[in-house]
Amino acid sequence: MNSTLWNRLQTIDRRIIYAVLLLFIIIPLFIDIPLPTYPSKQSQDFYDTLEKVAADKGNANKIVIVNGMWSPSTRGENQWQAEALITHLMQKHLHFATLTFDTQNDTVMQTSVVEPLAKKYGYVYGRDYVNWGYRPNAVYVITIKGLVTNIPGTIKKDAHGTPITSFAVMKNVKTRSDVAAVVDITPVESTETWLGLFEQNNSPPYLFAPTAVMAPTYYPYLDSGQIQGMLTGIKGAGDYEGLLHTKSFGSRIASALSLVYALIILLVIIGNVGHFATRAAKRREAS
Amino acid sequence: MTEYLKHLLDPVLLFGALGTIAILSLVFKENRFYRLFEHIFLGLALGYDLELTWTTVLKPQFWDAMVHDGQWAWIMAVPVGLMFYGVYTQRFAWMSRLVFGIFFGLAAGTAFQDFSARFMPQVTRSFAPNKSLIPPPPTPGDPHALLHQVSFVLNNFLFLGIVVCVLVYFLFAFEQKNRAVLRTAQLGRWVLMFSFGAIFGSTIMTRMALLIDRMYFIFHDWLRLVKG
Amino acid sequence: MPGHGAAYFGKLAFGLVVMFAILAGLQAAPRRSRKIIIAFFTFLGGLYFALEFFYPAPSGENFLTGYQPLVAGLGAVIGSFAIGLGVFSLVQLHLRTLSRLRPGWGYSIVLLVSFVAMTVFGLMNEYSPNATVIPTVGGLWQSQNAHGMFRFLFSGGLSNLGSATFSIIAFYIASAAYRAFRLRSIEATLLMAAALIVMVGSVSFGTALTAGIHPKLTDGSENPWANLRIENIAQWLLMEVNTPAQRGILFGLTLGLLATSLRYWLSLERGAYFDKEL
Amino acid sequence: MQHASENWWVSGLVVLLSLIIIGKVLSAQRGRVPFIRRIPGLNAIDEAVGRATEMGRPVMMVPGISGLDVVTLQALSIFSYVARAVARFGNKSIMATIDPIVTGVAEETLRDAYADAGRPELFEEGDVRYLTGQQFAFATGVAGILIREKVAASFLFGAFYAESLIFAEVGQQVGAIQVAGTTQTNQIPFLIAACDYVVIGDEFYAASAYLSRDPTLLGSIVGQDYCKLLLLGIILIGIISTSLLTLIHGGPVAHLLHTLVDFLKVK
Repeated sequence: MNSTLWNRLQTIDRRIIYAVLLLFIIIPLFIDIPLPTYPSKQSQDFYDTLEKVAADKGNANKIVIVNGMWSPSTRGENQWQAEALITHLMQKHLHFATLTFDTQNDTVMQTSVVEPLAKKYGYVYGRDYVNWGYRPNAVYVITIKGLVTNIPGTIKKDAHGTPITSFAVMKNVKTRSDVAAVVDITPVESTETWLGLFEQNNSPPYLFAPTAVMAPTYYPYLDSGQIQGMLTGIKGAGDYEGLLHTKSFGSRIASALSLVYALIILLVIIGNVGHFATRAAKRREAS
Repeated sequence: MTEYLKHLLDPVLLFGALGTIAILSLVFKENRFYRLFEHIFLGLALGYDLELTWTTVLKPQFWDAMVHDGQWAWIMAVPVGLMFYGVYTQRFAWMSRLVFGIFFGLAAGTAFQDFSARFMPQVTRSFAPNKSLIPPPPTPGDPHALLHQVSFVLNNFLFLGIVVCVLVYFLFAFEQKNRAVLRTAQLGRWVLMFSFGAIFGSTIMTRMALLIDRMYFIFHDWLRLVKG
Repeated sequence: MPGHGAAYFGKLAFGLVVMFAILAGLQAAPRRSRKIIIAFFTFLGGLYFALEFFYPAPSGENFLTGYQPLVAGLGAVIGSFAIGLGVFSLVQLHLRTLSRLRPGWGYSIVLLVSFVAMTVFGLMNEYSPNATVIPTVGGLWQSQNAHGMFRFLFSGGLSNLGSATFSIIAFYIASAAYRAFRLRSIEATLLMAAALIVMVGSVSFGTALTAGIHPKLTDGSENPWANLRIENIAQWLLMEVNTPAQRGILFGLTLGLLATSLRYWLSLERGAYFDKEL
Repeated sequence: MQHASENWWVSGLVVLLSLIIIGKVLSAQRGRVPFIRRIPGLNAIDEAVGRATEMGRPVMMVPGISGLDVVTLQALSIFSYVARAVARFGNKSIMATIDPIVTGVAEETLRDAYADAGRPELFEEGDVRYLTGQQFAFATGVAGILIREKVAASFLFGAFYAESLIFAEVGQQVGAIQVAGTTQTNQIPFLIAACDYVVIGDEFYAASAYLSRDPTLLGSIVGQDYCKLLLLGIILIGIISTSLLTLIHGGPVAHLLHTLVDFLKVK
């Protein structure tokens, strides 16, 4: 091979890179590429914790709080986490309440995630789950604090303006001790408030589903056991679907991600091969 | 078919889809289609700024307070606000500097609280990065107790070493002549690069997820070619 | 003014007169005292927050704490009057392009039209969302109200265009990695090595590489070799190398912020803007 | 920590650090001009502006995407140096801003810088362009300017977030020499990957001192260095105490160390 060909390897036109990248992202949307999933330890812990919660008979009348801080702008990660989580809750017949502090979350969470799944699993609003609705971010801290001692008094009405005490699912839910778990699906820093104001001796379990970019900041909390499980971005959602054996969109996106990562690594290798070969060729010419 | 066509031509979806394609086309080549949507985007954003300024600040905090709640003194904010526009004249230009100055002051005044609340806990947290410098007593029956202890101590000293190297790199007033200082600073820079690489690697997933979501929007929400 | 009589207008007029009188007084002050006046008001601007922090607050609040919303509100209100500076600057630029028919004037029209449309329908959406803005034309289209127009511009346009721009970064991250991750120098090599380890550790095919190392031994105890699983190496990197490095950077950054704040607050800052004769 | 009275030792320390910095500033103003080390990326400013002038193409500056705060002001003071170089070379510069107040201050800064360099006529209306307050709309606007104006040198200083890579990569593609620095550490890797020179961490705050060689600013940098050493000292004391505590249990020494660590701790 001559040096110009080597040189080409380290100067691939960026448009070629972009076109291949786009293909690698689009193809898995259409075709299910059966890549094996190896759940990370944090995803496994997330799943195991909820399994344990579901196995505990004492939790039958308790509720899981699903806190959503995300909006359509991060739905590429958070929606699939939410979907896998709600699926798990419904499969295990756990009662849950959704709550949000983001103006745009409620619509996307209910219409794209909760309602279609409720239909699929025969979940009835008010009997099996409830939507506490949206609260402004300004009252975030006060609301979380209020939930510790007085849930009906803090939430008062559901998203449609109905007093929450009128729902069967809320009959035995009064204080923190009636909460089976907290799941936080978020692209923003919402953890400290829950850990600081709501949790007591890691009870109820706090599970965390952040965007991938946020995840590294929270390893210390995992280490200390304050966060019992974490779904890292879309990889976490894919892991979770794998654990649930309900491979759906999250897994497909996780495959797309695997392909894209492989592409980038390949590009880096090609670039370096070109770099060294060209340098060697130049040295030969010089001598 | 007409139903599908109607869906494709839904104004909200169509606007979003064309806009998305136009913006993404930038990566291949800047073109008229991109330029068109760039200007639409800038215009919409500017209009939205103006609307937000009114609906989230001026109306509730200024207009309603003054007009409905009888807090007449708010009117005094108007001349102060007008001082900004001194920039446009020679004579009153200094007046704009006066009001900018007040904002410099406001921005600077929060530094003490910020420093104590946000930064000092980080200093004290460094005393014992992993709870303590000396490993906790081994749990009975742990066959790898020695390994745990060794890794514990190593990690702690690594943590300390890195903080010191990075700090030395960021000293400016001392010429890096002393070999020890020079070496430490160099090491600090290398650690920084390693750490930046880790940040780079851990950011990619979120960025890719956004592009995947855009493709999902085009092929699922709009074209309905993907079953999701 | 609803609910207020003529006396209220008097108060408003009084407020305006007082404020303008103060400004006129400042304008009349001798030229050489201007720097001192500015330094004084700058100091005053920062004094509130500084005092509020340092004044003892045994119950978590002191006599200044209660004014925080007022000070923040005042800052926000006065600051938002400046929006005109931005809008004038941009609109003027495009009107000039338009009036001289400079190349690309068509785009200036597009920008100005989008701007006006968003402002008008945005405000109408606040005040009269149900007002019809486009009447029905039989057989062609349905009527459209202000809320519908706003939704078209906001949900259809603004928010999708924002997401699309954000997603461009995915392409750029790929080309930047391809170009920058070369074994050129020690620094570039370190950057690349860390990035690759973290990347491989965060996707399935990467974790598959070391999935053979089981976290538990056959007797149920922890497997020490599990630390060598790629995702654990990546996590170790982020926790044990990245965290202290970040902390080292934070030290300098925070002190820089403190020092710079002090220089602004006490008008010790130097440089073109601050050295000018007024 | 909301108030000083919650922990007097921390707030005392803040005051002490402030006094060290002010003290060094004042002593430098009296003529003890200190030395500071070389900051590599910043020497490239003149080179970049010079090359842009040779090519007959403009220089671009972006002072981050936050409002008028200390970081943005610091970026503007770096840009006042860049603008002076631009004026000296007789070139043209464009600055894009995301905040109306910053726009006002930026116009003043550039006008003064051009006047300082003796070329006030080079400053034109429209050189400082407010684009919009929305992050990504701003990003498309900046990308558009970089491409259409064929910018040959681009300076990114200030608080940047995710959009940093859009600016840097588009700048790279149009072949501009790029010098960057940000206080947002998470963006530094992307700037390193796409720019020619990057200043890291608090080199950003040291930049204006380094460029202007003004005694006040140099003094401040030296003060900051002493503060860093002081904090490093506190950390070492803290670490030694906590480590000793894990070895020594009970007795007056342990009691003393306990008191010390409790004293140093911040809630």
